[in-house]
This record gives sequence, structure tokens and C-alpha cells, in this order.
Amino acid sequence: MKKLINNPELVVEEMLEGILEAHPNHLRKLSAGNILVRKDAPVNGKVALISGGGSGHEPAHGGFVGRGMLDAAVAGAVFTSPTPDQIYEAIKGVVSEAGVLLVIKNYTGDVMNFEMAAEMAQADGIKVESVIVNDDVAVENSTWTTGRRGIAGTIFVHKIAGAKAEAGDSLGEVKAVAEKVIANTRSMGMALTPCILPAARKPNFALADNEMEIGIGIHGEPGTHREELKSADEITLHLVNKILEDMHLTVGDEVAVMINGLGATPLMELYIVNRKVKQILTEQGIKVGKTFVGEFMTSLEMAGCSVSLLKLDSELKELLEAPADTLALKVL
Amino acid sequence: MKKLINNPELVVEEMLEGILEAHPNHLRKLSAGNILVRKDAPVNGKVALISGGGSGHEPAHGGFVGRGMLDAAVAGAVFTSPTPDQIYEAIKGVVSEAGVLLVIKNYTGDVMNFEMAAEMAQADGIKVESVIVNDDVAVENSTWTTGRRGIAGTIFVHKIAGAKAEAGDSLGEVKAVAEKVIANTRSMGMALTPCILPAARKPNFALADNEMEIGIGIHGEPGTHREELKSADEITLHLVNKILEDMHLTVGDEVAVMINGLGATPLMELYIVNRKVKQILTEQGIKVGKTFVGEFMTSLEMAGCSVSLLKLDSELKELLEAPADTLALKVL
Amino acid sequence: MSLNSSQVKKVMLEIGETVEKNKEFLTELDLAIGDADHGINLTKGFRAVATKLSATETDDIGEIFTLVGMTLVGNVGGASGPLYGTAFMRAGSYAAGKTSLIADDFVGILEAAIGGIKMRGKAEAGDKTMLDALIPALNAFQEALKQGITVHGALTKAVEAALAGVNYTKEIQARKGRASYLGARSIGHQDPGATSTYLMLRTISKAVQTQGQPEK
Amino acid sequence: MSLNSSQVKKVMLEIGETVEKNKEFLTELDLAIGDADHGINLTKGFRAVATKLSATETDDIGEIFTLVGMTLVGNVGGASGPLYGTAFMRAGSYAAGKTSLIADDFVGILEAAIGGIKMRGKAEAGDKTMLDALIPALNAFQEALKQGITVHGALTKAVEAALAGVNYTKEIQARKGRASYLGARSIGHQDPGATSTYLMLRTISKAVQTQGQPEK
Ligand SMILES: Nc1ncnc2c1ncn2[C@@H]1O[C@H](COP(=O)(O)OP(=O)(O)O)[C@@H](O)[C@H]1O
Ligand SMILES: Nc1ncnc2c1ncn2[C@@H]1O[C@H](COP(=O)(O)OP(=O)(O)O)[C@@H](O)[C@H]1O
Ligand SMILES: [Mg+2]
Ligand SMILES: [Mg+2]
Ligand SMILES: [Mg+2]
Ligand SMILES: [Mg+2]
Repeated sequence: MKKLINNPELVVEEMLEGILEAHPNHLRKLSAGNILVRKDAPVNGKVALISGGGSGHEPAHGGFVGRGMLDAAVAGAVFTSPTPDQIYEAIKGVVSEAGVLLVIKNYTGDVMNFEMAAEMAQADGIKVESVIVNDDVAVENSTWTTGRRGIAGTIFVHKIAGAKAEAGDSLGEVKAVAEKVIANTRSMGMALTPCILPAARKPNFALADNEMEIGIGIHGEPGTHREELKSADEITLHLVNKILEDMHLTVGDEVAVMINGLGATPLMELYIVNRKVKQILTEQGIKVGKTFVGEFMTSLEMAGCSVSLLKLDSELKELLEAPADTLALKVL
Repeated sequence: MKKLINNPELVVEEMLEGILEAHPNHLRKLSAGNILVRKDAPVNGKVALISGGGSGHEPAHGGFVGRGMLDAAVAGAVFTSPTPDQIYEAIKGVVSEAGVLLVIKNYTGDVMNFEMAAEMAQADGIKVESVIVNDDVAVENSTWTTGRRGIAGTIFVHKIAGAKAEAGDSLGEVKAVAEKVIANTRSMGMALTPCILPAARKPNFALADNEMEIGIGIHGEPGTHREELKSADEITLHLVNKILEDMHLTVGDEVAVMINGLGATPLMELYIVNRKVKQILTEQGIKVGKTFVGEFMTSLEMAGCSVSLLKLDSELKELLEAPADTLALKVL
Repeated sequence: MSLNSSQVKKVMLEIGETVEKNKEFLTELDLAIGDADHGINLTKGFRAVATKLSATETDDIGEIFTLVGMTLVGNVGGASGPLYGTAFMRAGSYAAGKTSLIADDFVGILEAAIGGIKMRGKAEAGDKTMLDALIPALNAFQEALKQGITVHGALTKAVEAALAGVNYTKEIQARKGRASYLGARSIGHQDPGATSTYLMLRTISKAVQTQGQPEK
Repeated sequence: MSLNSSQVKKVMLEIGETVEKNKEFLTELDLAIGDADHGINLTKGFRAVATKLSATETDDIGEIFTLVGMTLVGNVGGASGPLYGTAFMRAGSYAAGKTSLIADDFVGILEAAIGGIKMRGKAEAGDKTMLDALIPALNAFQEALKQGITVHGALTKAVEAALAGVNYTKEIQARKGRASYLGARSIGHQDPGATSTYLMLRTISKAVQTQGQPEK
């Protein structure tokens, strides 16, 4: 395991220090915990957006705190959901009279910890709503299971619900648009190499030199299957087809695209994937709107990528284009 | 070798296609070659800034094309300088009556190919000047050698000379400020793992499981030495000390900081490095101004980072803060 | 059987020791079908519990359980933090005001814990979770009491049933938690949470049997 | 010795074949002290040269060299593109208007090439570059002619001197190009550019010796 770290138990704290030193004009940290909030929080009369989860997915979620996106991001230990008290502190730190929307990724731990925090805040009389992002089509969505996981598509929720909140809309409206994004977002990922938790001595799974894992989760959770490495075009076709099977797009529909690197994949390769995504969609008569290529929701140093599609309508399109000023996503 | 690519010989072309599909409102490509230019080039009356070099360093340099930074980026084959005819086409594609400044990294190949292009353009009567960036203190700078290499500090030149050009200043003034940046920028890098050229079957160097290379170049060129892996703080201290030895800062001086990931290093680790950089500088009485943490000048999938410091004065500070709208660096 | 509050505190500390001793084991189990942190998470939580307990003077067993539950919620994270936390907090509500526990209280506590876990995790028996150790343990305990078996004997039956439950989790597919992403590939592996539940029950049983009668 | 334009073209193609045959070898040498692309870069360049030459009718040897030089500049990239490109372009200026070459022209061509490389690369003898094969080759050729040795003999001496130069590059530290970053660690490795220069000279010599007199 080769990492640029000091003490595996302090990686989150030291990272947060480094973030704050780098961006003192954008962010501050609540003294109550590992919580990054926008410098000017709480913003009067604005619905506050809070997300968070385990660390190790940087720039998610601290990198999306700022005007037009999140008001706070709660950082758990690496790959471990933060505890309810931390989330509760975040709520109290950024809430205004307009209320709070929690953006939760669909993992049992995240859901339960955020729910408990919401209950704590509600007991204080704070208006709290939450949405659960479940964009990962690699996992079967059945009422008998935990349902699909939340992965990179979450950033679309941050962006669009963030723009809606920034516009001064009500908690109900912000929640409604967040749910619309969730209903219209699908993602799928794949990995070439595993990731290694700072506290662990070994990778959390192993892949042979010519193997890849299709449908990987952002914590290295297994996907749909493992197979021999293929070309970027073949891999991309597989991911996009799985997404489209679940999306029911028709000719003339427009989508936003996110090609998300999982940590160790060169930008060059992400753009090669994007080229193919565009080709496939164009062939199917689907228009491509705003496209994001880069690292948005990583898995430590995992090599691989995920593709996310968001079916747009005029409202979502406009909110996606609205200004945002965060470390990892700026729209001018 | 695990890569998300199709044909190793087409990676640059396919990447450029993917970039253009993703950012049609920001960039276009000259039909004459692998040259990305800002959508609105040539900009009347503005000095045009051109950079480029081998590919494999993404987002450099195409990611820095746009308002407030470069007018064109010329993409050579992976790790190979582009040829003079390509650079010459870039010059012709973005030049205005105000002239052109070439920003060249100090590698024999880059210097010679850009120089030949400049000669070709000058023969056409075009005003062309050039500056050579040599920020890498890992390499001894003696008149008997090729001198220091140009690495991530180049981005400071793009940003500041770009802002100067955007302000409408003359070729002489833009060149002068670029040279001031170069004179005041020092960098040093290190690697945990090698990178693999798409056309090669094996890494271009090997490191044992507990080893790192200090002073690595952005093409995997060897550095000052190889040693056992240390803690992030120890490594950072070594890099910053080497930089400071060459920089002669005094108490009260202010610097801009860039922590640059080489491709496979998680953002978390870069922030841990930044935390220590800030600590060291503060201890020495040096103020830290604008800080950049992320991937700016990579080496394919190499794990590691470089630290760059730029000594600021009021002019450089102001230009660094000026607006920029590029894929990889936006200042609002 | 009767346990006073200082014995209850002692059992809580012993549970922490058991968890810590089995940290690697639980984490290895979680590596196979989860994210390899179950032992780490619980150890962190029970260390915090030890600190908190050493700072409290209360004799109210309800308060002790509530403190344990809140400390777990606040320090474990992930899925097991809220689940074990809620379980202990519910047990705390059940035991509010009590300064000693008898056999029937063990039934009440397990019922409260199961109710809390079901509410929080929306899981049922057979979903391959900690419930698959806890529910059989409760049933066996109640059955044994009904049959007139001694409390010590009933506790032994409960622990045996929990272990059987752990083994049963090997045969079934996970329908809740991280392991559910594996689909049929989760079959063949025992559930880490069921395992930690079994270890806790075993610790309680041992403690009761060796402590014998309360000191005072 | 006398070479007409079609023989010159043929030699250019043969140089391309030699480079291609030694592609891996040259690249391996560049792996040790550079960036592992010298053979790849030159092969790409000389393939383009072959295409260009097959499309030109000119008898002007100056034009042929210029075309080779420009094609190398436009297709090789890196350091060796501009260097070999400039060398051939300078040779083109020297040979402008000529339709055949004699022994003295070989001197003129080498001098022009060396001048071009020095101008472009700002290197000197002993910097561990292609010059360390080229300069000794020129000197040996001139010396041999002065001693009255035949042209074939002089060419052989030139190639021997180039090879000695290549071996000499093993002993010295690089002061130019990518290898200079290695400092003293460049010692012990032969220079890829000097090696490709030697291979080109050997190809020319062989061609002249086997072609004998021009065909027409
Ligand atoms: N919905 C649920 N209901 C009950 N128990 C659950 C549920 N989800 C997960 N668990 C239990 O939690 C255990 C995993 O705990 P842990 O590894 O600490 O959390 P995480 O999965 O967040 O990393 C599982 O083995 C299972 O017994
Ligand atoms: N300044 C220079 N002058 C003369 N020859 C040089 C100079 N720099 C490099 N070379 C030659 O170029 C060779 C390397 O060529 P190549 O590998 O194609 O270029 P690059 O170093 O850009 O990858 C070296 O072996 C050396 O002979
Ligand atoms: Mg976990
Ligand atoms: Mg090269
Ligand atoms: Mg777990
Ligand atoms: Mg080379």
C-alpha cells in the first residue's frame, strides 16, 4: 500500500485542514465536527442543502459546497457514514427558516444515520426533508432488497436542487426537483484496479492483470460480473446499454452526461469514454446537453469510471446551467 | 497494462474528439491538426498565448484554453513534443495584430520544435515571442546542462500571462510578466508508482513496494534519488525545503501554492500534503496566497505529486485572481 | 438470576472486550460480503462506551443502556451504529428506572432491541442480518423458561440458538445491507452483524453464569 | 564514388529500413536514459519519408534532402525530429541543384549536417549526443581522403569512427537532452541518437560499396 498519508486514523481530519487552508474564502468548518459549510452559511431565507457520507470519495462532498450547490457536507470516516450527531450539527449549522433538505446516497448506513439526524432536528422543530439517491443500475432494484446504490449521479442532485434552493424556492419545491432528478438519473461504473483503505493493509478486492469488474460500487463493492479487459468502446457500450435499458429514452430526448473518474484513471481515458458515449447516444437519436468529464465521486485510488445520464426537461436544463461556485464544480 | 483505451495510436485523436463533444461552447479544433483553440479565437487586438507539448499531461494544456488563459494548445503524441508545422498552424489560427507568445516547457524537443515554428511564423511577418518555463528544482541548473525542466509551475505562467493578455496589454508586457512568473516559480515532484505509455507494454521505470522516487519528471524521468516510502509530512518537508533552498524567500513574503496530482493520487492525499506545505511556510513566516490543489499537469496514471511555489508581488497577485474560464481552471 | 447496575456496567465492558478481541475476525467476515469495517466500527464504538461508562455514576440501568446506545450511535457510523445504538436505546427505555434485572427483563430487553432494529433497519428474520441471531435467541430463551429450565440453562439455549442463526445466515441470500448488492453471491458467507450479535449474547451469558449472584 | 539522384533516394529508403529494423533497439537505449521513444519516433518519420519520396520526381539532390528534412521535422517530434530534420535540410541547401554527389560532397554534406545540429541543439562534441558519432565520422573521412585512401576505404573509416564515438558516449555524462537530467547516472549507457547516427552512416557506406558505380 503506497499512500501519501501520515496516520491512517487522521486522514479525514488532516484532509479537512488542507482543504480549509487552501480555500479559506469559500469554506469554513464547524467546530462541532468534520463538517464543511459555505463561508456565508446560514443563508437567510434559503433552503439549506446538506449531503455527506463516508470520506474517500473526494471531491464529494466537500468539493460541492458553495453558492448554487450544497450548504454543508458531513465527512464520515473513510467509506463509513457519518454519525447522526454530526449530521445534526450540520443541520443546526446551516439551517434557516426555509428548512433543510438532506441528500442521502442509498446505503443502509447513510440512510439510517441521516434519518436519525433528521428525527433529532425535527424534535427541535426544524423543517427537515430528505431525498435518497439511487442511480446505480448495476444493482437490481427490487422491493426485496436495499435497492440501487447512490453513486456519481448524486452530483446532478446537488447541482440542480442547489440551483433551485439558491433561487429562493421553498423546501417542497427543492425536494420535488431533487426527486425529479433522482427519477431521471441512471449510472453505472466499472473498475480496472481496486482501492485500498488507509487503515487496511490490502486491497478490498483483487483483479487479475487482464480483468475488470463491471458494475462496481464506489466502495469497491462487487458489481454485476468480472470479465476480461475490453476496449474502451466496448466497455462504454456495455455501461450505456445497461443504463438505457433502465431509462426508456425516446428519439429527441435530451440528456446531461457525466463521465466520472474513480480516482486513478487519466483524464485522457475519460474523454475517450465520453467520445463513445456521445456516439452511442447520437446514433439512438438522443441529444446530449451539458457534459461533465472529470473526477466527481471517486473511490480512493481505484482506476475505472462511471457513466451517468440525466434525462433533461427545460426546468432541469436551466437549473443545470445556473451559476455555481464550488471547489469542484464551477458554472459561470 | 490496464487502460480504458481503444487503439494506442489513436489515443490523442480520440481524446480530442471527446473533449470537443464535452465542451462545444468553449473550444474548437483547428482542422490543420491536433490543436484546440478557444471558441472565439482569434481575439482581435489581444496577444495570443499558445502552449503545448506531448499529450498524457491532461488537463495540460487543452484544459487551460479559454478566456483569461491560453488561446491555443498544441497536442503532440503521448510524451512527444508536437512538430513545428502543428505549432505554426496554431500560431496562424489564433494570431491577431497584437502578436503571439509561446509558452514552452524546457525540454530539448519542445524548445526546438517551438523555436522552428516561431521561425516559420516570423518568416511570414508574424510577431512571435517565446518564454521557456524551467521550474523543476530537482534538476540542477547549470550552463553546462539543458537546465531545469518545466513542470506544473507552467500553469502559473498560463494563468498570469493569460490575464495580462486578456487585459489588452502588449506582447512585450505579456512576455515580461511571463518571465517574471518563471523567475519566481519553483517546483518539485515525487512519485509512488510509474506511468505506462499507451504504446508500451511496460512501465517506464520500476519502484519496489516500499519505494518512492524523489524529484521525478512529468514523463517519469528519474529524479534526484530513490528511497523508502516516508510519511506525507516528511515527503512534503523534503520537497518544500528543496524549493526554498532555490528561492530565497524572506519573512513576510507571500507565495501562491500549487499541489499537483500526477494522475493516480487521491485528492484526499493532495490536501494532506497541502496542510503540511501551509504549516512549513507559516513556520518560516511566509504568507500563503491563492492555493491550487488538484490535477493540473499529470503523467498519465502516475501516483505522486508536485509542489509549486510562486513568489507573489501585487501585480502577480492581481493577475492570479483575475477571471479565467477554462475547463480545468475557472476563476470567477 | 438478578443483575444489579454495576454488574450490568461490567457486562457492557466485557462486550467491548469481546468485540475488540474479535475485531479482525468480524472485519474479515465483512470483507467477504461488505466493506471490511464491521469489527473496526464496533471496536471504536465500544471504546467510547467504556470511556462514557467510567464517567457515569448512575444506578439506573435504563440510563446505562441509553448511554451505551447513544454512544454507539455517535461513534460507530455505518449501518451497525444506528442499529445497535437503537437496540440499546430501546432497551434503555424498557429498563428505565430499574436498578436490577431479572430473567423476565431479559425477555423485555431482547424484545425492545429487536423492535428497535426492525424499525430502524426495516429488516425481517431471514434477511441475513443481526436479527437472524437475535430473534432465535429470544425465542429459545422464552421457550426454555416456559419449559421450566433454569435461567442459566435458558441463557445457554439462547446462545446456542444465536449460533445456529449465524450458521443459517450462511445458507441464505442477503436482502438488506451492503451484502444485498451481491445477490446470490452472498450465499455461503456468514453475516458479520449476526456474528457480532452472537458474540455479545455469549458474553452476557458467560458473565451471568460466572458472576453468579450479585455482590451486594 | 559518385551517386546519382535515384541512388540517393534509394539510400534514404534504406536508412528508413535500418531504422525500422532497429526500432526496438533504439527505443530500449532511450528507455535507459531517456523516454523510450527514439526508435518509435524515427520509424514514424522515415515511413513518412518513404511516402513522400515515392511521390516526388525531382532529380535535384538538394530538393531530395530538403524533402527528407522537412518530412522528419513534420513527423518525428521530440528532440530528434528537429535535429535530424535540420541536418537534412542543411544538407539540402548544400546540395541544391546537384544531380550527383562525389566524395567531396560527402564532406560538405556532413559539415552542413553538423552545423545544423549544433545550431539547433546548441550541443558540442562530448555532450553525449548524435554529434559524438557524426563529428568523428567526418574527421575520419577527411583524414582518410588526405592520406589518399579510396572513397570506399574512407567511408569504412568514417563508420568505424562513428562506432567508436558511440562507444565513447558510454563513458561520458550527458550534458544535453533528456539524458542530462540523470547527471552522473547517464554514464555507462550509450546515447540513442549517436547510435541512430552510426546506423545511418553504416547504411550509407554499405549502399555505396554494394551499389558500386551508378547505374546510368
Ligand atoms: N437493514 C438492516 N437491518 C438489520 N441489520 C442490518 C441491516 N443492514 C445491515 N445490517 C447489519 O449490519 C451489518 C454490517 O455492519 P457494518 O459493517 O458495521 O456497517 P456497513 O455495512 O455500513 O459497513 C450486517 O452484517 C448486518 O448484520
Ligand atoms: N541538444 C541536442 N543536440 C544534439 N543532439 C541532441 C540534443 N538533445 C538530444 N539530442 C539527441 O537526441 C536523442 C534523443 O532523441 P529522441 O528520443 O527522439 O528525442 P526526445 O529526447 O525528445 O524523446 C539523444 O539520444 C541525443 O542524441
Ligand atoms: Mg461501512
Ligand atoms: Mg520523447
Ligand atoms: Mg461494513
Ligand atoms: Mg526519447
